[in-house]
Amino acid sequence: ADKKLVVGFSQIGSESGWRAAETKTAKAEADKRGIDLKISDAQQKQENQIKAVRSFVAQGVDAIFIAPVVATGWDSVLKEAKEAKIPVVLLDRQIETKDPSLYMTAVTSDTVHEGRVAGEWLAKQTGGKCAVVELQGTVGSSPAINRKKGFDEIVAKNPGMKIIRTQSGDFTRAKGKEVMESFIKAENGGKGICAVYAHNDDMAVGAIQAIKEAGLKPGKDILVVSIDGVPDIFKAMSEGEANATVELTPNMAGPAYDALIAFKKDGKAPPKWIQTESALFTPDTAKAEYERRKDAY
Amino acid sequence: MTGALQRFLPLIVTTAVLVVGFLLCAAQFPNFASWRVVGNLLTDNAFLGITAVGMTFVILSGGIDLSVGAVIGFTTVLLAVLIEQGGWHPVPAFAVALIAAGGFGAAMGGVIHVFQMPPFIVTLAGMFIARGLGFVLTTDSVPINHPLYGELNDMALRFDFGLKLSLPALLMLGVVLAAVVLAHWTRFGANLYALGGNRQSAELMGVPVARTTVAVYGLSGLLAGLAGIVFSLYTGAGYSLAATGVELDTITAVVIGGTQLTGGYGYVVGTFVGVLIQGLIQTYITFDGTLSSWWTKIAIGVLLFVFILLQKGLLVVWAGRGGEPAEA
Amino acid sequence: MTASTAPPSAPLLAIRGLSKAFLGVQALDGVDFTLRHGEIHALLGENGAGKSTLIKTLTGVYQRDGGTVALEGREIAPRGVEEAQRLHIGTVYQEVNLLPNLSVAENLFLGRQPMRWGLVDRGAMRRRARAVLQPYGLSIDVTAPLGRFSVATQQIIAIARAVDMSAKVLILDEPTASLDAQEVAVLFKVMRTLRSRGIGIVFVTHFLDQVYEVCDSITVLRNGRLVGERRTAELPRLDLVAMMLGRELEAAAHRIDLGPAEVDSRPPLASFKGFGKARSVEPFDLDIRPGEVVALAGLLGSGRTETVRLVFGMDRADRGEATVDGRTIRLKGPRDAVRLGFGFCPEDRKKEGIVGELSVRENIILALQARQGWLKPIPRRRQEEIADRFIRLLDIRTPDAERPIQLLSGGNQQKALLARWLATEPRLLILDEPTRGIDVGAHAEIIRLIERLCADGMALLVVSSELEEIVAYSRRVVVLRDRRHVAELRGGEVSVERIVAAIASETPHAIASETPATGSGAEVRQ
Amino acid sequence: MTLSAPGPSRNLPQYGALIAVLLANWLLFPDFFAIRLQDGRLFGSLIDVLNRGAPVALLAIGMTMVIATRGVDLSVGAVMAISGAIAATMTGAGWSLPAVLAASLAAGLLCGLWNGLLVAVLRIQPIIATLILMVAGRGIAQLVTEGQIVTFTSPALAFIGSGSFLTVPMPVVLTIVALAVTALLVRATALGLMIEAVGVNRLSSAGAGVNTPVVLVAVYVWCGLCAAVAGLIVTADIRGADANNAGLWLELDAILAVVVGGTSLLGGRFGLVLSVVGALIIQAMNTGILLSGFKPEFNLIVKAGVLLVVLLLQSPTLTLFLPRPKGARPIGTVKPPVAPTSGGAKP
Ligand SMILES: Nc1ncnc2c1ncn2[C@@H]1O[C@H](COP(=O)(O)OP(=O)(O)OP(=O)(O)O)[C@@H](O)[C@H]1O
Ligand SMILES: Nc1ncnc2c1ncn2[C@@H]1O[C@H](COP(=O)(O)OP(=O)(O)OP(=O)(O)O)[C@@H](O)[C@H]1O
Ligand SMILES: [Mg+2]
Ligand SMILES: [Mg+2]
Repeated sequence: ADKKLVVGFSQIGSESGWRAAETKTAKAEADKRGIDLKISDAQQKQENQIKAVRSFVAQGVDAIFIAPVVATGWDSVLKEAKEAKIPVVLLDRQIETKDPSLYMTAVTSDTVHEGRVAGEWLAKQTGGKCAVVELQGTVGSSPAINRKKGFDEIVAKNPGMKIIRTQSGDFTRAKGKEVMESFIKAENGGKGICAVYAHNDDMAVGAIQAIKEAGLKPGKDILVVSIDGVPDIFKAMSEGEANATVELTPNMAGPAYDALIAFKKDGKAPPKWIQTESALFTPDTAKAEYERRKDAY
Repeated sequence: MTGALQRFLPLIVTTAVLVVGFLLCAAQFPNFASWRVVGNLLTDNAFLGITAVGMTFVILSGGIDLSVGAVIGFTTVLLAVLIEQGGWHPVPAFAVALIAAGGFGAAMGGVIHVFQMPPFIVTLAGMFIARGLGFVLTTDSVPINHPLYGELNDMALRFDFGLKLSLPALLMLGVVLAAVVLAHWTRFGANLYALGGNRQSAELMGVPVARTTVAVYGLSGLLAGLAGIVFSLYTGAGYSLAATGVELDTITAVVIGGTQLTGGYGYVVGTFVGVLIQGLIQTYITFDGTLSSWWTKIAIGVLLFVFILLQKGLLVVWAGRGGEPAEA
Repeated sequence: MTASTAPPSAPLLAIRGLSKAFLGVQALDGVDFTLRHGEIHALLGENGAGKSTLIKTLTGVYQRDGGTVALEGREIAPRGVEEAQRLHIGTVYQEVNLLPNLSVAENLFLGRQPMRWGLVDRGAMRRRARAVLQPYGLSIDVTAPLGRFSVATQQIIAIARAVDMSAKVLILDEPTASLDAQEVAVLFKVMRTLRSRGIGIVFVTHFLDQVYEVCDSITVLRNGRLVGERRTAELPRLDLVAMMLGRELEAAAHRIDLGPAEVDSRPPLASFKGFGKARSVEPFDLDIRPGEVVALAGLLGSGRTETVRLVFGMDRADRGEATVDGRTIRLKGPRDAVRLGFGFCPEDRKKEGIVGELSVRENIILALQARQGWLKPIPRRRQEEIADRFIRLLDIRTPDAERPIQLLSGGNQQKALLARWLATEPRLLILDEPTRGIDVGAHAEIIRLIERLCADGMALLVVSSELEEIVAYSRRVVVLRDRRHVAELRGGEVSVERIVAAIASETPHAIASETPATGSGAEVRQ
Repeated sequence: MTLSAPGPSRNLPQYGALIAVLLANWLLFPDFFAIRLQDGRLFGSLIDVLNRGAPVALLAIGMTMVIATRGVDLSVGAVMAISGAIAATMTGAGWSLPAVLAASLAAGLLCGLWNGLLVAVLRIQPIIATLILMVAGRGIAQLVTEGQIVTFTSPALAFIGSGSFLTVPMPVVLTIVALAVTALLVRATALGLMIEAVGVNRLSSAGAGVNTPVVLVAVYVWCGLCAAVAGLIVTADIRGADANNAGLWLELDAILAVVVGGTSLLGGRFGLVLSVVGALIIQAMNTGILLSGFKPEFNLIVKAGVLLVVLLLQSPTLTLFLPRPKGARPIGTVKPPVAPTSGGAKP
């Protein structure tokens, strides 16, 4: 009989609902396949992730999954894993390295692309004319940088589109709401704002509340577009308060397990990048999507 | 020498706690008691240890330095920008980073002394500034690809019995040794303890308060800069959000190591042991591998509490009622 | 008494027109002071007269507002203690200002450690520390933290440090406040030796006997102003007191009428049986009756302080029992004692007595308020009344009751502490060295106050190193030696000679040779 | 004893700084002082400052007294998360508002009790004692919410966050009430005096008969309660408990507010109103940064710069001409020796 596969998963933390869902799914998918999953929570710190990978190597696991908190800084620890012949899979974020052989594959979406999808939807919706306020993620974090980059590409293509204000909402509801409140005041009671683009759904939910409290109608007076696809944004969409979200699936581990099992079985190396879909959702399907998701989270 | 025994008691107790903790872990996990784990413990906590040495000096002098984590982050970014975007050789970049970090610390010390502002606040502002400067340089994480980095990373002292001491680990051990000498065999060290014992008395005894204050924050900044270099070696990158929250980790290590936050009492070696205890807690949790994010946090808190209780308990048992250090 | 070296032309230290003001207080107002080579010069004045301020301004702790200071004819203006030390001025400031966390040797050589190969030579430092302490008969473990030793030992160490540093001028601000007679004698011997080497010594004290014993000249300050300078030999005691107070002092404290003997037959207010604590004080019996003063006499470290701390519950007794009003009580802490109507002025007022940043008013009402509990605040008006009453009664020198107590001079802080307990109208007041650092005028007042309180039925338990003082007011003296109560003198038996005899019986007294006790914060005497 | 530090001149730097920051905001954004009524609720940037400043102001009220005893409470952010998590989860499970509020406040109280016992009885240094709950507390909050943002729809609970009373937003009302109750509690009783006495010199206070352990525990309990209220507000405001982020790093803001308000970290004299002013200065600064349209990369530097200026204004060195005892070097900066010296082994 086969020995149970042991996988060490260095998770970033649980800084958002999406992240917690990713962990939860990873566990569920491991159970389905009879894999023994060891999760180490890095509390948002890269140094903790590196420590975790080192200690996975010391423990002699069969594979290591990393959801890297930053793109850089993995070379030396991954080298150790490679020397110990332990395959590494990256989940939901890519890393920057000169030596791609350091990891087996990466299961991620393209965060720049997500920004593009959101931007394209907005451009289409408004005929390329829109004064956008942007709620950025945590300054310096890679999704914030990339989602801004992708969106900016579309803005650059549409002369009628303009980002009139941009500030960091730290990926949280509370900050999203606070920042949106000031945006509304700064832009003539919100009259100058055509849409809000939030780097994640949580900030969008906060922004929706701020818009309502200012006496405006979210989804109508000010369009709301965001990224992630957590249940709450589908709920808001079904109530007509949000307009679009780009999904980032929390099931990153599933494809990774499959690739790993295949690799262990007949040594078939998976493609270097297993890209997950960045699907756009709009209010028409919101209700059903909400029902489908609310338990996965 | 019962007097000496009593003086070093907190240190002995802390070390005993570390050893007991390690043995317990080893009993639970078969792979734990290996040289690899020991080596990892030293390497992974090198930057923390180096920073904590500086923090020990600051706390001994009766102050506190909240800026260290941010200075580490800033240093990594500065190095990355100089080396990758400026095309510098790493060695002059290291020098510049050390000077910048040390100067930054000294400036905070100057503000603290001249304006008689609480160190907590001045260094908190310093933390904002250092992080902010990092953001201004670049918000991206920048990989450092200079070949020297690879060479430095491969450098290690290997022992026949299996222990491997990486460059960061060696650096930390060196810093700890130098710090012990500085604390106990120089006038500067004596002045630090004096300042922390009682600032007014120290002044009345002729301790150069201004110079010492500036120097100790300068030193803390310098060591944070060195830790930044180590961190950039460790990750091979510069990132403005690197090492967030490290200030609290270092303060915890210093205090677990038996140094009084009110200043004047404590040992550098104790801090070193404190860092290892924290590293041990981390390693234990990773080895366990079943803890969710929240249980991890709870476990860290509980273990911290247990270590502190153990320490207090051992002190009381071994020293009787008089051994408990005063606390304010 | 004349100096043995010929006085050079310029005086050693010439201070002219020195002024220093603090907010609301002109602490020094154009003071002149001259110190000659090979002279011991007393600097005298009431509490708050400005003595300590003069010293601190002279040595650069405070920056002067005006005036000049010349050392051997050359103008100096040190900007800090470090600089003063470099000019060979060694100072012991009022209250011990050493560092409890450093070892004795480190305290002695802080800033001037012997170096070898660029590093501190700890061995040499230890050896030299022992040598420096040797003239004082102090053979202690110089590597032990200073905080382990008693206030007295710390004081001697501070003196030794200053003496070792002062090649020209030695300044001592109330160095004898916590020393006993033998230690004072040793100190004086050292001072005379230094004088014979041409060193000038400034000596601040409230003990007039000591002034007449060692000093060549006297400078008197009052309210920050110079009253005058005299040769000791030419100034009779009464004139000196008049110079200090600005008025005649009523006849010095006399032996008071001890009242009717029936006091002894009254039931005791508090009684302790076999009371004691391991590694602290041997079990003792002690009865205290209303209206009587019980004094505890003994050498430094004989266990007096520890006895009264047990009685007040500051330390917890681990054996014996205590009864108050015939009922057995358990003293779990000072709060219990306060509720029973006890009060306690501790020996170390800076650390255990005053609450430095709070005002004089708040310090005075603190114990009363604590006894009433936090739910029943004393109205502000009433607080002010109480504070003002005691400020007048005890003549506490402060511009107003709202001044933070830490800004008062040492003696006035002591009076405010006394006021704190008097305000609670205690039934038993415990005073540990109550007259330490208090000037002659206040000294007499405090003794009179003690008499009056007893007449009103208050019981007092007093620790004092001044035997004359004890004899003056107490009718029962418990003598301690080596942490044991060895004798009790009553009524007619109470006299300085008898006390000394009781202290000295059996083991001959050896001057301070302390070693830190193992395993306890206290210390044993050998 | 004092609600604010005595003497108007001492408070000048704080009020001056607040006005200066508000004026700077007005220069950046001319409509800053414009206020109108929106759905029966005051609406405007100035109201935002008050409203958004409320949680930190609440924390600062509790923190002030902890700091006055020479302590510090790093766990307030975590306590906020716990109280919010409990409120949202219980509301979601259908409990009534009074039960929810009682449970949340009780959680805050328990947290405070735990901190207080560690500090007063086990004598662990406050920064470390409360660090334990800072780390573990957030874990407990996440345990309650299982790492998710637990949302609720109950308008009753939401009212605490975004409702209004006589047009004044509820968070502001709650802060004013908390301030008034706290001020009453310390000023109309002798608690304030005892807190200050314990903070300045614990040994002396104990010797004078002050029940120091009870004072210490009380102060941490009150701080826990204030944090629980703050947690309720932020949870009610976003109609969801974000255990991961609620109150994150707010302990630093609260400490900052207290210090900006002029209370010394070395304990002793404290000013409650001034701490609230400190919180408002910080929030006015944050709001100003949001309104200004600076790039977010500059937020921290701007914040640090303004802070340093505000604190410099209070520096004893620069305010020597103002009658404040701190000015008298070096006595004012003394801390009593804490050595295990003679008599020091016992409290
Ligand atoms: N740092 C200070 N700030 C404000 N006032 C001070 C300060 N130091 C001393 N004073 C005041 O200056 C005056 C002189 O005090 P000083 O300590 O010189 O008296 P002293 O003669 O040494 O008295 P004592 O015999 O009690 O020690 C007192 O009124 C005191 O309150
Ligand atoms: N509980 C205690 N813990 C630590 N040190 C103590 C304690 N009680 C007293 N001491 C210190 O130990 C020294 C010796 O105390 P003891 O009571 O034996 O002396 P004493 O007779 O009162 O003489 P002194 O004049 O030095 O106070 C004192 O100076 C005191 O400061
Ligand atoms: Mg004096
Ligand atoms: Mg005594």
